[in-house]
Amino acid sequence: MPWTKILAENNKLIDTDIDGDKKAGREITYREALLEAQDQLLANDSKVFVYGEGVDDAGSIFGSTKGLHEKYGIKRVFDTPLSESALTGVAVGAALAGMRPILVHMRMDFLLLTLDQIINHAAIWHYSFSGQIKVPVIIRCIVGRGWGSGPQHSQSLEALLYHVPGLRVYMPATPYDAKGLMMEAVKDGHPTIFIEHRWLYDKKGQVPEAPYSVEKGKGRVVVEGSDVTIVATSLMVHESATAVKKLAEEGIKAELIDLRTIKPLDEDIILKSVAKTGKLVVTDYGWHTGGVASSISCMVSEKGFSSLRKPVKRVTCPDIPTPTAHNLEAAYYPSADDVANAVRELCS
Amino acid sequence: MPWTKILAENNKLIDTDIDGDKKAGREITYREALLEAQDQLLANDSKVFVYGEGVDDAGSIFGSTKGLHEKYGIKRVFDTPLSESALTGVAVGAALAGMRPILVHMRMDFLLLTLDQIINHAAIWHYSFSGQIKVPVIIRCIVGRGWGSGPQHSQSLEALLYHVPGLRVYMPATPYDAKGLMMEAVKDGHPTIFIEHRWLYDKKGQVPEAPYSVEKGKGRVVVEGSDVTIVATSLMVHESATAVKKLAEEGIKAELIDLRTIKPLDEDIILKSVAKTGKLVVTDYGWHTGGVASSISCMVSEKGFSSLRKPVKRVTCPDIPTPTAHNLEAAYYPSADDVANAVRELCS
Amino acid sequence: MLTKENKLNMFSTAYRIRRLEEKICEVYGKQEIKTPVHLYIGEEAIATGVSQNLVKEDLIFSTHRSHGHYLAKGGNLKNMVAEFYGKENGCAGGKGGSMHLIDVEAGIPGSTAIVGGGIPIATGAALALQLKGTDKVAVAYFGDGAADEGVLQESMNFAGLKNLPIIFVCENNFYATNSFQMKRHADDNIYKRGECYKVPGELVDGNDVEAVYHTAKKAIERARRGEGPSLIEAKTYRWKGHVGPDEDTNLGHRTNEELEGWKQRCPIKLYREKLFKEGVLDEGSYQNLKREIDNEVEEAFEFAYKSNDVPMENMYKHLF
Amino acid sequence: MLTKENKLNMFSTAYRIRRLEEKICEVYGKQEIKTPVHLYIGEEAIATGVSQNLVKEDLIFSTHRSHGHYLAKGGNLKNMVAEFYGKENGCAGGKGGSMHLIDVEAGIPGSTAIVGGGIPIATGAALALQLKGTDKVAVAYFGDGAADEGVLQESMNFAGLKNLPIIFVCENNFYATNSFQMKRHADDNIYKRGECYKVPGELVDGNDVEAVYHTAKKAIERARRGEGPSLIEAKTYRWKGHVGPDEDTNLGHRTNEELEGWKQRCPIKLYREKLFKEGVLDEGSYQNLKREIDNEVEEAFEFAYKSNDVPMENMYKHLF
Ligand SMILES: Cc1ncc(C[n+]2csc(CCOP(=O)(O)OP(=O)(O)O)c2C)c(N)n1
Ligand SMILES: Cc1ncc(C[n+]2csc(CCOP(=O)(O)OP(=O)(O)O)c2C)c(N)n1
Ligand SMILES: [Mg+2]
Ligand SMILES: [Mg+2]
Repeated sequence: MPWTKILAENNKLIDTDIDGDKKAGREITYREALLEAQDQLLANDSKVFVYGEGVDDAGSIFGSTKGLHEKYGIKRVFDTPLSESALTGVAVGAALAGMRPILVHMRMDFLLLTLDQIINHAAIWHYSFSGQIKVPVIIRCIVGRGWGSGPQHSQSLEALLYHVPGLRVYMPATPYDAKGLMMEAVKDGHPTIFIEHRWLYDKKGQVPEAPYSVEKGKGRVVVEGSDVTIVATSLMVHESATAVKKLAEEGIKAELIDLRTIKPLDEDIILKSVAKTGKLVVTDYGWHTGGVASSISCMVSEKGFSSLRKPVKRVTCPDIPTPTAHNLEAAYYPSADDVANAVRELCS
Repeated sequence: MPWTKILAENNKLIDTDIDGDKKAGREITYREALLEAQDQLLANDSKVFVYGEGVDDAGSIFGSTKGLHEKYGIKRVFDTPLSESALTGVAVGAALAGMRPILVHMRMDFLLLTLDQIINHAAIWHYSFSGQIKVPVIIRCIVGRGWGSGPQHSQSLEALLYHVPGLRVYMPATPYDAKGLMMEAVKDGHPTIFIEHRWLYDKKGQVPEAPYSVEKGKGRVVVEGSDVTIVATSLMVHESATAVKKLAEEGIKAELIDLRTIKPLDEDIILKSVAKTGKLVVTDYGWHTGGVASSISCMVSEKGFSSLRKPVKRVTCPDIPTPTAHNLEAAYYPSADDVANAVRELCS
Repeated sequence: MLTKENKLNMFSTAYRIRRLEEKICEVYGKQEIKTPVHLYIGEEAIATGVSQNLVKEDLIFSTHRSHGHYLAKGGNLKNMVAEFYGKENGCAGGKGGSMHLIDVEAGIPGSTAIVGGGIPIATGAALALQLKGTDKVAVAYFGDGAADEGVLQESMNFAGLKNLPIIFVCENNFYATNSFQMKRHADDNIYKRGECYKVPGELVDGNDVEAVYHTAKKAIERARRGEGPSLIEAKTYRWKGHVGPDEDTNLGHRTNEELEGWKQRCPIKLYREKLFKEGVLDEGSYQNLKREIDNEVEEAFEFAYKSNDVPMENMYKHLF
Repeated sequence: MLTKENKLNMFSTAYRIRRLEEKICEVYGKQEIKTPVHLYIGEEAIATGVSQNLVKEDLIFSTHRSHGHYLAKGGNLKNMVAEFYGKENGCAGGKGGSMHLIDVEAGIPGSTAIVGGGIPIATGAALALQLKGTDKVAVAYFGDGAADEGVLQESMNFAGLKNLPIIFVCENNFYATNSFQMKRHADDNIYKRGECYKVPGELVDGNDVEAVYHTAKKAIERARRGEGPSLIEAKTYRWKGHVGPDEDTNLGHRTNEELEGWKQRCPIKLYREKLFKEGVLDEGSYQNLKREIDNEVEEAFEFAYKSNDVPMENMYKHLF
């Protein structure tokens, strides 16, 4: 929920020139890109429907579903009871019966009510029935931050899903990817956890109007460099971009990779970069222990052992629940400075 | 549930001489050790109660709660509805009101219905309220295996909990630790996920009769060695012990570490061993990607970078849901051979 | 009105389920079926009566105790038995086992062994059927144990709110594993639990094939007409223990008398007697029908037995 | 019978809550309270009437909208306001914010912002109170939105089964965020939803302090006597938007007329008029009481404002 109209701290974080890789002659926000993707999917495929708490109200999921219920009717775009667990099962069942549901949660934390349906059901169905049936479910969820969101409205729980076979996990950092990966998820037809970050919603970028999809499992070199590799997702791509700029002024050429999707993971792009740089910083928004960063670090240590000249560094949230006091909250999140410091240590 | 009376494949797996580190002059099974721990806790602390589906029936959680309801009455040892989510909240609430509940699940997979209460509530409470109140909840859960248990009755989901600050995660491999860690969990007073393996229940070992506790966060060198370090938990300690024996015949001296608890994790014991051996195999029962093994591998690559002479190897389940056909199931699980092969590759 | 053909069809269905389960009991001791089996013996009237009202395009969602639901809905018998044996041509390709049966063609998009897990899934299927503008329905089968899970109320509320074409069928056999219903329920009234969500409920004798048929008929026709969901509680009893081929009256949670009382009310026996009385069946036609089904079941087991093991390379197939 | 003192105490409580919320509205624009605030204005009668029946050792569990519950139960006003400001001596040490209030001494072991999350927790607390053999009770406050969550039925079934000393208090303000109740509920009958779990329900005017008091009294006394759980649905209305100090009738989901209608039924105004009529309060004593409470609230804000920020080293404290 929009805690307050006054929240604006995010603007400085996303004030980077990071953008999608296509020039489209048109700039829209991340929010608008999400909206356009769903709009086009609804228009082009009668099997698609969008539902979740608040998709049709004035807030309309921070604007990302605005007007859809008016355009496509309340049968295809509808508000729901607060019954996250059942509604996830509803997505699975509707998918098994041939539909392509998009279920939306305002906060990723609420997924914790639904992991039985996601992990015990959606994730296993295709495999356990030997590929006879698909579960084309998309679950959108938004990671919150700031203004005392606190321990239950700010968790970035991608590590829990990253571990589970049978799921896709997408984490777009740009408007271009927000639209293209949403399209990809529907095309792909397997259960996809689509993780957005609240603070990216105002980010502008080039987005083609016509439908397109962004291939899953393909990261992107956002900034080329030769001294060190930085691997990031979502908001951390922007923090890292800021870090890369600062580092450049100091003469350090960092290569920045936006993974775009973590499951599937583009191992090649990471390994190739590390083969060149010999040093790696992985950053994500989850907790330090057992997070996606540690898993990527492990993968590189296994497959890129001979390339690594220094131990991999991780830049993550610390291993504590999110505190609410403003000063603690500010210190809690990994920042551009933290990324830059990690790089500096590696390059010293 | 006991799928069949005929399940006995496990016996060969646990036929190792791995045991607790104390001689007690008395051998009991893992099952009996669990039972004795709960029995003594119930006897000595009126705040303790034990509940869960089937704690009072003939099966009595594979015998691990047998007779307790008769001894302590059905107010303190009771069967429950199949309402896992609410009953986890009940544990949290009872704990906040001064009790020390032990909640039991026959299968770890069912925890997925309860992660909102575990992660959004139990785990954050002490921290978010600045330490004013504790949540002394123990959640026992059993990892199943074999006889077509399948994708929903065999998952070893410790990685999901390992990632979450505010939780303890214990994984005893021996009767000695089963009893001692249960005692430790109640003494400690913080939310603890107590993971047992179904196939360990018949394992015998030395267990003192008097109450004792095993310190959390302290691993144990089960077999000393100098060529390579093997880090394991739960049933994989026994598979690894079998591997260590075979390897010894081939002249490879492997050091085997039983972590006992993964959260807190005994980093020192691992790093010290790796400093000596320079090579590490980490094995766990979870899926390959993003599991506890990858997190430990990452930790060692960070903190023991200069000791590591070869890339860390992981021996885990593959990244697929558990298949049920007997041949696939047999191939699915990491075995002593897999551990031995990983070691051989490292030592070649 | 039920035609003679309808009645014979239902009797065959019920008997086929029974025969399948008996055959499992016969061979299970050989330990070649390496998967847990949750037998339906004693409860056959329910799936039989419900499914007689269904067409292929209606969708059912079942549980760990799914053999009866599967067969009654027209699931393939041979592939089902092959699945028990973990064979390549098992209905789930050998990857699901007895608790995960599927026959997409027959309107069985898979079952789940998580208690209550199938309830919202069936609800979602009903939503799909409604969105597609069909007159088809979804059926959620579940036990009295599943009635403990809050997802039932969430699903009923959603179904009531959206007026979904779904029938919630609770098979109340009084036990969840070994736990008696009244150790888990504050009151004995499952069928009433949907009322406050506009899901009208009916209690029916789950051992009476035609009673179930008629109760289900009302609910299913209502749903087809777009008048929304219903809840049926069918009281019945499973003869065997929770899992496996043994009776378990020695374990203490239920008595032999209780079991024997229910055996007197064997749904197959009751229906056979009724059909004999009505002249729909006589000794000769009954024996013929039995022989045919017995053979069918034998063949299915032979088929399964002779089928190939799942190729090892399938292990890594079908994840996506 | 309510004594004059009781009545004055309730009026003070309700007014104190109102004054607190108004003060938050006054200062929130300064952006110094950096935490979401879910205001209770319009709903004060409920916590007031319920808590008048409670003693310190009774336990309450609250939600994101917890200010009123907290104050009515005797939570420390100063520490609460300090928590809003994220200060060291906030009731949660600055780590919880407005949605996570605690006062262990006052019988408030913490609140949760996960909708429905507090319901089973309160149920567990009731179990503890029962196991300890006390006559104390637990109260679960929750909204009409939380009534959508299946954990409510799971908790009510468990409470009914175990005859727990718990009162489920549903504050039905008709909206969950911006979503109207009847867009989420198949029927308008929250108070009836416990009946099938032996949790008798009562509907009460949530804007009438004494009506709530009497309804709660019955339920709480029942629970103290060991006669089990109750469910109370109190219909009421929040004047402000879901979160923050603004009214939101411009957003389209509710009308200004609706809001104005409820403002006419302001619980504080109604109670003041009643007490004037009864002679319990007159203009002079009313003004004195107001002045006292206004000062108390002012002091709390000053206290909070002057308190120290949370020391940075606390960040890593209190995990275990
Ligand atoms: C969520 C969940 N909890 C527990 C179990 C273990 N379990 C499997 S079947 C069963 C009993 C189910 O009883 P019921 O729903 O009445 O079905 P029945 O077996 O009687 O047909 C239990 C507890 C499970 N599979 N899933
Ligand atoms: C499980 C969960 N789902 C969604 C939310 C987001 N959310 C916070 S408050 C709220 C509305 C709750 O409505 P209600 O229970 O009626 O309480 P009210 O705000 O009206 O007092 C929602 C949807 C949440 N916090 N938790
Ligand atoms: Mg049952
Ligand atoms: Mg509300």
